Amino acid sequence: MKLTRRSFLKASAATGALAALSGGVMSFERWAAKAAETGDVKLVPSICEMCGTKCGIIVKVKNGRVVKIEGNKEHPNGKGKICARGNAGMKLLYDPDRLKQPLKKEGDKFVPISWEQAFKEIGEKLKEIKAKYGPEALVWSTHPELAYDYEVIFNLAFGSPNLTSHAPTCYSPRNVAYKAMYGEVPTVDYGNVKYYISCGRNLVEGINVSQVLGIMKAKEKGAKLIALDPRYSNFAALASEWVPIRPGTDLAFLLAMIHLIIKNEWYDKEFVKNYTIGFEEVAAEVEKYTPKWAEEITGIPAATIERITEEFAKAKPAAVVDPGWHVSRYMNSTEMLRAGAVINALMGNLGMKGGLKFPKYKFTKVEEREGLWPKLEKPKAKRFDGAGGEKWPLAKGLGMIQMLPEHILSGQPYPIKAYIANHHNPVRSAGNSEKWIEALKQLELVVVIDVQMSETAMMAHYVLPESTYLERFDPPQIAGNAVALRQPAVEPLHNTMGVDDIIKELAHEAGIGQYFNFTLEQFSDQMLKPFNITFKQLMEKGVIALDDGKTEYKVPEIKTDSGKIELASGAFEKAGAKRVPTWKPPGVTEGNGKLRFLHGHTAVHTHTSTFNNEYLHALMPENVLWINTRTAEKLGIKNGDLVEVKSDYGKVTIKAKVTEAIHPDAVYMVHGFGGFSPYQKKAYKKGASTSFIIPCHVEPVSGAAADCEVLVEVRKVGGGANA
Amino acid sequence: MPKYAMVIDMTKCAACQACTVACEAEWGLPPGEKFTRLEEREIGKFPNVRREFLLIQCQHCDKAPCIEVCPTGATYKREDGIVLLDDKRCAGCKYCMVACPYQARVINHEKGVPEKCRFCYHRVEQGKKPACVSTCIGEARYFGDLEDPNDEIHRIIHQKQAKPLRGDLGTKPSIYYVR
Amino acid sequence: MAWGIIIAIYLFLAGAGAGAFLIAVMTERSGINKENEALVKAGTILAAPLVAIGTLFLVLDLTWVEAGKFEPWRIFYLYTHFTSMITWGTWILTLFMPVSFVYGWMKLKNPYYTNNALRCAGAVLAFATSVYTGVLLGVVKAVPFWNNAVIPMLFVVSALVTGMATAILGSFVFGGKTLPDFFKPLHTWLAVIELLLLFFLLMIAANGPEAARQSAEMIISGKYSLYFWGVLVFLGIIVPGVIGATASPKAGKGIKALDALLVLAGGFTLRALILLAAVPVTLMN
Amino acid sequence: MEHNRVEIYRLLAYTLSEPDLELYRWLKSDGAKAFGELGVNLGELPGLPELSRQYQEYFGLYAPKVSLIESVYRKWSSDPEVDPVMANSRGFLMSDHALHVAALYEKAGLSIPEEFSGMPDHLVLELEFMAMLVENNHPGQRDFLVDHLSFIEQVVEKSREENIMGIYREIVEFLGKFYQEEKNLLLGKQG
Repeated sequence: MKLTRRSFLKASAATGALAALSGGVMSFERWAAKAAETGDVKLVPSICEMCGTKCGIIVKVKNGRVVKIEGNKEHPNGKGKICARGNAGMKLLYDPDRLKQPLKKEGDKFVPISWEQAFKEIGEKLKEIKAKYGPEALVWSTHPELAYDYEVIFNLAFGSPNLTSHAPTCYSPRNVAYKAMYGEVPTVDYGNVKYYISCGRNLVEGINVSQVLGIMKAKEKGAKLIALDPRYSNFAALASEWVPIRPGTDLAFLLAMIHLIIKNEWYDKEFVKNYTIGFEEVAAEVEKYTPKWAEEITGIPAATIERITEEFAKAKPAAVVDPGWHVSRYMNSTEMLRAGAVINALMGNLGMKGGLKFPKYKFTKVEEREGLWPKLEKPKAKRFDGAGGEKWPLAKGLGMIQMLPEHILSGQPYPIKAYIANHHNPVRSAGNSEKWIEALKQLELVVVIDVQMSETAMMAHYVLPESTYLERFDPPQIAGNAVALRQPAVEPLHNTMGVDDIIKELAHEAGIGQYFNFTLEQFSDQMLKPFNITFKQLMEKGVIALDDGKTEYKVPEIKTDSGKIELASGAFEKAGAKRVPTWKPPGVTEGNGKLRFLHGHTAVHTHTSTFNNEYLHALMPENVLWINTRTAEKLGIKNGDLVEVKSDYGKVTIKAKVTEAIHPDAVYMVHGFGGFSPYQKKAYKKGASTSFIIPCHVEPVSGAAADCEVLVEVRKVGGGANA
Repeated sequence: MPKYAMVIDMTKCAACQACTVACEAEWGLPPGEKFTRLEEREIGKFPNVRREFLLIQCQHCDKAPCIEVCPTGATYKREDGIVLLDDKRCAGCKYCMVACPYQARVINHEKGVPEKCRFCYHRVEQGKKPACVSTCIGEARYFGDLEDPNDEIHRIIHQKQAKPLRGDLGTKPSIYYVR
Repeated sequence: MAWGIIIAIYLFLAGAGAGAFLIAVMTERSGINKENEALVKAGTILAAPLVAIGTLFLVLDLTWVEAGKFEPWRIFYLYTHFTSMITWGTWILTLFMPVSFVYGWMKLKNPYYTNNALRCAGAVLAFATSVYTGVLLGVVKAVPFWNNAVIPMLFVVSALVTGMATAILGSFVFGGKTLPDFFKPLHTWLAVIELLLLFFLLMIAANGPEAARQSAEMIISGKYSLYFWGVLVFLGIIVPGVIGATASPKAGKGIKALDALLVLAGGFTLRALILLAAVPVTLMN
Repeated sequence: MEHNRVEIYRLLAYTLSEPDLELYRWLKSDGAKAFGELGVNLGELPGLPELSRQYQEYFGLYAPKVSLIESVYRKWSSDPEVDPVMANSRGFLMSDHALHVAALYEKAGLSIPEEFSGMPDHLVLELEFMAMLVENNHPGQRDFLVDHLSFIEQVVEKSREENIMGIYREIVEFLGKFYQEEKNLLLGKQG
């Protein structure tokens, strides 16, 4: 046989070294025993990225391999504890199906290409699009992580105003409300609250480990926890009281609370006088919002509202309405957040023990840092989605990514030709998957940066594989009273890169290389300079505390124009709302066989990203549709039946969970399931994806996705396992 | 000789399953095999409904039905109160699974024996807490030594009025519940 | 529940084998003759193989067998722990099998052979076997449906009925034609007692704790109701009971075989239902 | 079979690597002939795009029907310091077996090509390495066959389960047969 061919294993040094392989090395068992015994072990302090919370971890590495992940007690996030997802990190790192090298779409399939070729081709294309359509033809979306500053620099340098986060599908209403009224976004002093009201904030299914620890501590000390939720969530099970409110009406409940607090003078007069403006306007507005009025709307008895409000007010200042996280649910969500912000102000809880608090430390904004790159100019064009413009002044910086397909398809206000998604999967997380797919097909350039082949990546021309959080550096993090660093525990397993380097290389090929003539270390040192800490020091320690951790309870500086909490604010008037929070009904009304579609997190999965993780998949392989017993009975649905859930935008099939624990007018499912990327074998088509049901639309004040403003019809399509 | 006991405060349980996972990780259990399980029930009709959770695992009973019914003596109790199974002696008759009121045993299909929670005796011997206790993100679990009068477990049981699960069955469990 | 159909087969075969031996001994005591010698032969010789096959099913159900770990010596540990009913059962079965086999072998060679010691020992062990299959479940506090004295009694009665059916079917092989006179009243009485015991069992369960109520519900009106009312009560007890009470001892083989087969089907259904309807004690109360 | 064992290992390594134009041309002429000499009829060779598609679907880098990476078939680690749930897992990269293979390459002065980074225990590399051992008449052949190449049995089994068709079916079947012959050759003599 004569064979001409390549061979893969190449001699790196002198050949003929096979002789060096003695019996002891050749035998796997003997080698493994020796390696287990003599291997070098190191502990690398780093930061988890199985969700966005960024808890501290300690990664144990042996023989160049991660062998265990544990919590880092020194890190304020998690305080040494990690959740189920954090435990599952190794299964992501060593998953044989994750992205291994840059891919380019040719025809209907992806072929591996080199990084050089990928950068070069993408850079050329970006330059071409910029020359032809202007820099604003590029939209860049992201789930902002530690390297967000790099994305800011890239977009400003390129000249595109269209850097946009996942905010409108998450926290836009909260940020809009609190930034306008308080000057910045506060969080809760969970460990010390005495009376806590959650408007759908589900602390134990959307887990932030430190906050769970905090709320449990508070509960143990006797705090009263109230869960406003149409569904009896796991948090409701933990809470002192579940308020089974009609979906989308939390606003009415809160307005009635304000009415009662002002009427009965239960507010902190001193605080209101010294630290707020607009009290009189609020008082005038809420006069009509009686508990009786709220009862009609919310379905919660007036007496209950009165009792809760009185108990709540008595607990001030350690009485809090949680600003929340995923609040982009209804057309009135921003109003609801504003009402909550008013209540918090009336309790005088800002800066108090068990009240609201502002983050203690912050890095300076990247736009304000100087020296490492040329001055960054504001892009000339307006944003594609109008955020920050006349109609959406308050959505500035948050954007409306869910509307991207609409703008691509309409070509308004200008043509969009290129889209880059980093750590973001809007095809499944921003509603109406079908429309996203249709729109992305129109683009000349779609680039996705991710660790696995997401549904958005499936639509890309180029897929750039990011190293996992266990293989890369990121710029530093501030967590509570400490700074921390994500650093590689091991060398990248495959031909992947950190997102910082990906952006840097892209910039060089896209003709804006002069903005990225720095190393990550230089960049980080500049961020850390105000704290007198260096990147090198941080590498060594992983976490460095900035103070002794003791809290001084006092009202912080309020960074609004007036220097006070603005209970009434002209900013909202400019955005088309009233100066003070006011009643606005939700966007759609249940009835005539149409049910409200709700969705949310589970404690064991993150967004759309963890469903292929063997470990987490085994814990929860699919989702189910919660439907009230009475509703199910009317529809002839039994527990375990297969049902079709259909909205005006699409439909899915899923198993029904018939339960008393949900409002009869609503149905609910955990989001993130129903993946359709064949590259993710375990997750492929398991359960149902909410994204086929939810439309792409906007809440008028904050630009949020209002993703629970959708009605569905449910019908039985098949018998269940136990039928 | 210590006498180990655990308190599970269900009022602080986030139902997040971190304990289930940490336990699986600690013992390297095959997928699907769990030593701690989360039970759930619903009581009442909307809107007067309640959902309750209960974490169940081997209760390390002083009068363990599994030990009584085991025909081979493979299941035994250590002096420190931990109930263990000797894999090599187990004939796999599953009588223990049938007899355990807490349904705490699960079959390991690789080894062919019904396994269960071991109170992480290897960690306990090193002075550490069992994996489920250290991992609990709500700090709902406590572990201690009943023989040691200074152990906080006494205070916790007393203060929280923790009680064994189905004490009426006479099994004298070593896990106390706050519910 | 950890025990299912395989264990039901084990309990059923052990019961039928032991019952067949008891019936054969009773027949022998009533006076052995040309008419009934086939039945005595069949009843004694079938006992050991049936119990052995039943035990084989038990072994098949052992999890380490399922896991493919061939370590047969582990079976010997089964003899060692006397707080367990299984240890007692293992001893009883171990002794019953050779005793009944030897006695059956002798009877096969000469139906008029007799040995008082062997017969008494066999009868005691056969009775112990039938009781054991019930006590095994009866002592389990974790399953309120089982945890009573009715189950052992029910299993003894069922063992006798199925043993009788086994002996009848077996006797046909050895050329038997007629049945002893006492079979007719015994058959009827056993059917009546079995129905009464079933009634007691379900009454106790239906008025017992939550778990027992669920078990009773499953059997009376739930997912097993068709098997209970149709297969066990009607086809397995009432129909053969009526046949047994009305058919002449000299009736044709066909009708007797049908009677016996229905009884066996009922006997197996009884074991299976009791195992499948087991619900462990409620914990969330 | 009195064929050159080294050549067969190389032949298999080559044909189980990702097909490109060079491999395709070779398969069409010399490759088919070489297999023919070994008594294997590869059958109709589809066009290169189709062959690539088949390769990706069967053995590719992402969610293939049959993985050619040894680690995927092995228990991840027996090192007591490894997180037990990971240690006992199967289906992940960089198991103890991969580390061992990587160590062997390193000691032998061989470098792992970029396209195989994160998977030094890919069948293609292991077959090539075995060819070198055989070529040098290295005493470690037996260990390597038993400790590592034994996963070929699972590859063959999985390929049958997944109903792999066309030329790859023929190649895998031959791979399985050849492995058994090698096993007999290297182990049989002792037994």
